Amino acid sequence: MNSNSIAMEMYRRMNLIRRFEEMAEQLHAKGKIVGSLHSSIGQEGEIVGACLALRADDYMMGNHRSHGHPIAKGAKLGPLMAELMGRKTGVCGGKGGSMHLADFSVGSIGETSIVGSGMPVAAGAALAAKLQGLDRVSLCFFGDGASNEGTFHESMNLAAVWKLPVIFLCENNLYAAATPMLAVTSVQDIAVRANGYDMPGQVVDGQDVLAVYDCVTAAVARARAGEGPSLIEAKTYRYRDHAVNMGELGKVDLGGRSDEEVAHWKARDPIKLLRNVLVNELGVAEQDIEAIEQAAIQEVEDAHQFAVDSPLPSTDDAFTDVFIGTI
Amino acid sequence: MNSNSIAMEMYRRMNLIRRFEEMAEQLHAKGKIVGSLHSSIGQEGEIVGACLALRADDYMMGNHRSHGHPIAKGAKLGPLMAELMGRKTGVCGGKGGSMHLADFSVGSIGETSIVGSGMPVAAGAALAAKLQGLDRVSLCFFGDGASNEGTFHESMNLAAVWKLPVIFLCENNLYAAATPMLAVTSVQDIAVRANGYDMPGQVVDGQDVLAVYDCVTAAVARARAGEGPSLIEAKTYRYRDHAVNMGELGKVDLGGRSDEEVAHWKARDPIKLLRNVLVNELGVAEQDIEAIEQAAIQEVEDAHQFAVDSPLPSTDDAFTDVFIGTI
Amino acid sequence: MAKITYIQAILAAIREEMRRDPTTFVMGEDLSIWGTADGLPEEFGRERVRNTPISEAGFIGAAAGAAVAGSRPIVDVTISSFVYPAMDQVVSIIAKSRYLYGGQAKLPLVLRLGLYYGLGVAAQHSDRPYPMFMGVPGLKIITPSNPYDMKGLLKSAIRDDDPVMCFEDTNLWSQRGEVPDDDYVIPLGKANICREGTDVTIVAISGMVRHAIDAADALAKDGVSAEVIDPRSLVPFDRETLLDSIKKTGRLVVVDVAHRSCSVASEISAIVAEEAFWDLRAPIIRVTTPDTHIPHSPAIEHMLYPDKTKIMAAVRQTLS
Amino acid sequence: MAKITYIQAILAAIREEMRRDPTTFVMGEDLSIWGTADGLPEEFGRERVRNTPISEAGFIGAAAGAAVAGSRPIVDVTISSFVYPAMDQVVSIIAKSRYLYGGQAKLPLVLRLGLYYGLGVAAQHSDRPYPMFMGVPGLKIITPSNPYDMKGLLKSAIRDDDPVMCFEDTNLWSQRGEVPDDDYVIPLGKANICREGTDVTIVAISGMVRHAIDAADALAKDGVSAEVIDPRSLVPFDRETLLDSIKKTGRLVVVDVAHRSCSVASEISAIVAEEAFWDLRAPIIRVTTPDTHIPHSPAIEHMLYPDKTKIMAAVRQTLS
Ligand SMILES: Cc1ncc(C[n+]2csc(CCOP(=O)(O)OP(=O)(O)O)c2C)c(N)n1
Ligand SMILES: Cc1ncc(C[n+]2csc(CCOP(=O)(O)OP(=O)(O)O)c2C)c(N)n1
Ligand SMILES: [Mg+2]
Ligand SMILES: [Mg+2]
Repeated sequence: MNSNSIAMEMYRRMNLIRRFEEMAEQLHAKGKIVGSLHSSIGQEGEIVGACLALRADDYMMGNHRSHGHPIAKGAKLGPLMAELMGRKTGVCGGKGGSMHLADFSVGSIGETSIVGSGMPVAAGAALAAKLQGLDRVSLCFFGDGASNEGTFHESMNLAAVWKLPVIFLCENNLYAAATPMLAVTSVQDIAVRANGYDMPGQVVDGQDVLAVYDCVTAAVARARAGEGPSLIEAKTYRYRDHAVNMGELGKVDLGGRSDEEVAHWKARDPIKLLRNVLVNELGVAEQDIEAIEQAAIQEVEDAHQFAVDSPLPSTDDAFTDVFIGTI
Repeated sequence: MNSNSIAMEMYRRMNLIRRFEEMAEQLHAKGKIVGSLHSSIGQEGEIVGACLALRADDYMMGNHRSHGHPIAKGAKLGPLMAELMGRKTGVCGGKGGSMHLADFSVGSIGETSIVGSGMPVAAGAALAAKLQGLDRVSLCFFGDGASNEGTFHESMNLAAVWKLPVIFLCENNLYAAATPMLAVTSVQDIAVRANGYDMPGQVVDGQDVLAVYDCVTAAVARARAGEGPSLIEAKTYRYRDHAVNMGELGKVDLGGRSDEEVAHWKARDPIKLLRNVLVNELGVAEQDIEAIEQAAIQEVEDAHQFAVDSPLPSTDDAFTDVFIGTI
Repeated sequence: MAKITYIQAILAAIREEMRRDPTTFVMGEDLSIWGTADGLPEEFGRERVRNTPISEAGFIGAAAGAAVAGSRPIVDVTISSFVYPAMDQVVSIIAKSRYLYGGQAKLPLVLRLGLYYGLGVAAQHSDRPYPMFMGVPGLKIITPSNPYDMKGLLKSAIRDDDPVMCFEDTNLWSQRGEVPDDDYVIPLGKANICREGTDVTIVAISGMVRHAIDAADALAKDGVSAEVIDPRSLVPFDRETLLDSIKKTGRLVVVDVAHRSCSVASEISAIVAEEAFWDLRAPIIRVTTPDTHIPHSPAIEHMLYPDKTKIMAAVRQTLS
Repeated sequence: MAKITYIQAILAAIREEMRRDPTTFVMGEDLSIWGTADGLPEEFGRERVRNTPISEAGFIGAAAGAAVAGSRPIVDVTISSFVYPAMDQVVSIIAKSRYLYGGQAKLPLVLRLGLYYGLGVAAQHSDRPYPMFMGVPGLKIITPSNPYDMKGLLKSAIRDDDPVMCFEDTNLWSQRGEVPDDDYVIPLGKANICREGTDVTIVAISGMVRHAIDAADALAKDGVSAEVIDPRSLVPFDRETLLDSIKKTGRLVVVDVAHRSCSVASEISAIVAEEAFWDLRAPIIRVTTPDTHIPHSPAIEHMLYPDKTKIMAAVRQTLS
């Protein structure tokens, strides 16, 4: 792909994510999706920039806020939406739901809703690639809040001493649920912590999908060349509450999120920023851009229809997949 | 205390520890002490230097290799030896044994044999001091191996964001059981990791009791003044195997400990180094030094006798202290 | 006396005990979210109401250390599934310290853990892990099943000088009940006979108690007299009330929303099969969640849990 | 066929399976210490025999990730007490991943955990925590009680495509037994009837099996015919062999070195009280470690565990 077509693909995936998330919100409001729902709206830049730096056979781990991530990795939308709606055709058969999407067919090998718990797993997938002599890499998303979990430390150290091909991507959206990052985190930049593992650490503008792409591409190259892991901190923002049903923009524990702060970030919307680049720098025609936008709406609508038309799981399904066979 | 009398007290406690450990080894070899036994011989400098920087009412947490630490904090030897020998008069009634000495009367509030698990506890004791408006500090010993546990990270961050009066003292004896530190640790100096918590981090020569004392004294002053925690890494060495019954000097996994390495460290024995200072720099008379040495031998012998003369716990004792009353 | 919710009962217990004892303090993640800390920062200040990093082992271990050093932490673990990252601090430190140090240490702390099942949040958030802690000596465990018990048991737990785990069934959050405004405590280790009966004993834990009562009410219409017992605390466990009831009824159904294997239901069954065998007139039936994980899909989640119908069927089985 | 020790049986199983399948690899702390990795680095290289940092959550979680990505990790957790810092990775990740992802993930990994009791190492090192894992769906659990079973079960576990926890009783380390040099496997879920009998069934787990056999031998001299069953795997559990035996004997003693509450003994008792009640002719007696911690002092440690004398007394109780 040339850089033009990569940028177009980025734009397409970012739009898909935004529309997918909006649809999910609506369905949750109508009671068609049950359980918690953590929107990634606002974070599409870092999600897509990072995932597009991977090959299809590379691994990717998400967390509780990762609807967008399998989409960025190339997953079909229908089974994802069906999963949110608890259908048998869901990508996880309706068993995982919103916080546990995975589409192994595109290297999306899991999302875990226990904060920080995906980091050792991602390191382990990288270890397997290394042991199997494959040049695959593993990309692990985690939040600013997760950077205070012990698993962060253990995974970083393990990856460093074993030179594992893993990229730890911190989605620093400044808050962990109702808690501002700086109220509970002893450093300004989480990337600084890379020093404690003799690992490269870098801050990147998470709203600039192209910058994220470049930064992750370099880390992936390092990893594939056997030079070991990297820590990348993408500064980003979630537009929505921590999760649905938790009050406007979350009930932030130490004073709320200010209107100025929200406005500041919305002015740097990752989709808008890329659109500007497409139009002004890459000379893409407005109608080509609109075509992508329209197609995204349609694709999400189709995904919704797929989910709606799909059957629910049956009683027996509750008992399979605990083990491989029944025991 | 003037610096002369502090140095004499250091010498006294270091001798007590060395002799106590030697006695414990002998008793274990004779089957009079049962269970594992991790000797702190060689590490007396950092142990005594750190503990003497504390007040009697400050808190101190040790780990599996902490016979010396309560002694350095001022505990009586008899109940410690009785504890190793599983007697009812043991400082923990014979229930804790070698890896879990504690003497609350001198601020020795525990030793835990699960690697890294004492760090949050020490932070919590510091938190209690802060909440109670006391100016006590908390000193936490842990090994180089423990610095790769998640609890290290969580405790460091928690202490930093809450500015807790705690001193984390890493006893870097270059090995964790059979594993050389650098084989499993991604940094040369563990003190570097302090940067990831915006905390002062410092390396000190653990064989130089006076250097350790000065370094910890400064950290204690900081902590008492409400300026928060510190990380201090004392470079030291254990002369013995990781634990008894594990082969000469431990069966080191990646090639053993070289004779040169052992000789290098033994040449810098902390007790010898301080003895030189006492004689050559502080002008202490040889006979005063010998008096301390002789007294230490006697005190340990008395402790042994106390333990031998003590009763074993009774059946009922196995069932108390699970809860405060019986339930 | 007012009708307040289960959540409000939690808050009331904490507030009253924080007023009573200045050594108490609260900590946990995102305390503002759940409604169990409303007004506390304003009344007691941010020092005593502490928002933590997402570091469960760190702050639960810190609670242990603070307790050892004379404070009385009340820790909001929020969802019980989040206790696993701190498991070592709970099992190796909190449960064992007093014993290891021969009684020198006292650990007056409370861990509050929500049972967050039935909400479509899938296997990683829906745990009911209290049985695994019942197998660890040194931990007291309470499982309040209504607002009145919640306030009285939680107040006892906060005053207790031993560590107490309080498992809170979040399905009861909005349940209302009469709760005295003033100070009262319910002692740990005293079961509640929710309903007397003579034909069969139904022991139910936590959120299962209301289903057991519903089942008993329905059975009464068919002429079956069921006694419903809520142990209220699992450790200490009120063996006497249980065995007395079996002596009377000769039949036992145990209702526990935990997974079946090594559940509290299994434990209670084993106690009775050992100590009251000669009183038994029928098999002991456990009504539990089967040994499968909790799926997200609401279409297949709810059927997994014990409910009135399953309890009634179990009772009938003991009578047939 | 040679007489080898329990430890050697572990090493033999690992070596044979590592030769058989190049996707297997071993990791853990200080692998060289215990004798269960002797010669492995030389034969298979340091890539496949990996010494880890002291980061249990890190490397046990990494095992999960490696398994998901097609490798077959064999993890030496060494002493079972060290699993607690990794509890979340075991419960939330290893046990649940396959289910959460609707069967997309396969987690062929083995966790080896030593039961290190009876050695004077006190409460933090002497755990026997298998019951808490039996209550977590998604984990297979084996408890080999002799060298022959160890090799056969561990080989099965390594070949199994589901996660398996292998609890190894370190009190059996130096026990010798006949073990075939060649390849054999013992299927998970098949109990071993160690000794046939007609008067009473004794079910014993892991290191308790030999005490049960000793007790049965002694009882035989008094004319009591005891059947001794070793379940060999707790998950899957061989219910059929158990229930068949109860049908014959009508009496049950369960011997489990875990703490009493919510133990495997409790579970087995509950199964029988539920499914074989009408076959029972006496109370079900559990011989377990009481709900206290394990003290260091050898003077008071050993009396806490089940032994031949206690088992004999329990059997007599069922016969009286
Ligand atoms: C171990 C654990 N503790 C607490 C929670 C509850 N929780 C869910 S998301 C969240 C905040 C996570 O913050 P961050 O890592 O910054 O990710 P973000 O939600 O901001 O994307 C918390 C505390 C959890 N799921 N797991
Ligand atoms: C959680 C845990 N994992 C493993 C062990 C086994 N173990 C005991 S001591 C030790 C090495 C500790 O090394 P270090 O922290 O450097 O302390 P040192 O023994 O060198 O003083 C290990 C691995 C343990 N006790 N706890
Ligand atoms: Mg965040
Ligand atoms: Mg060390």
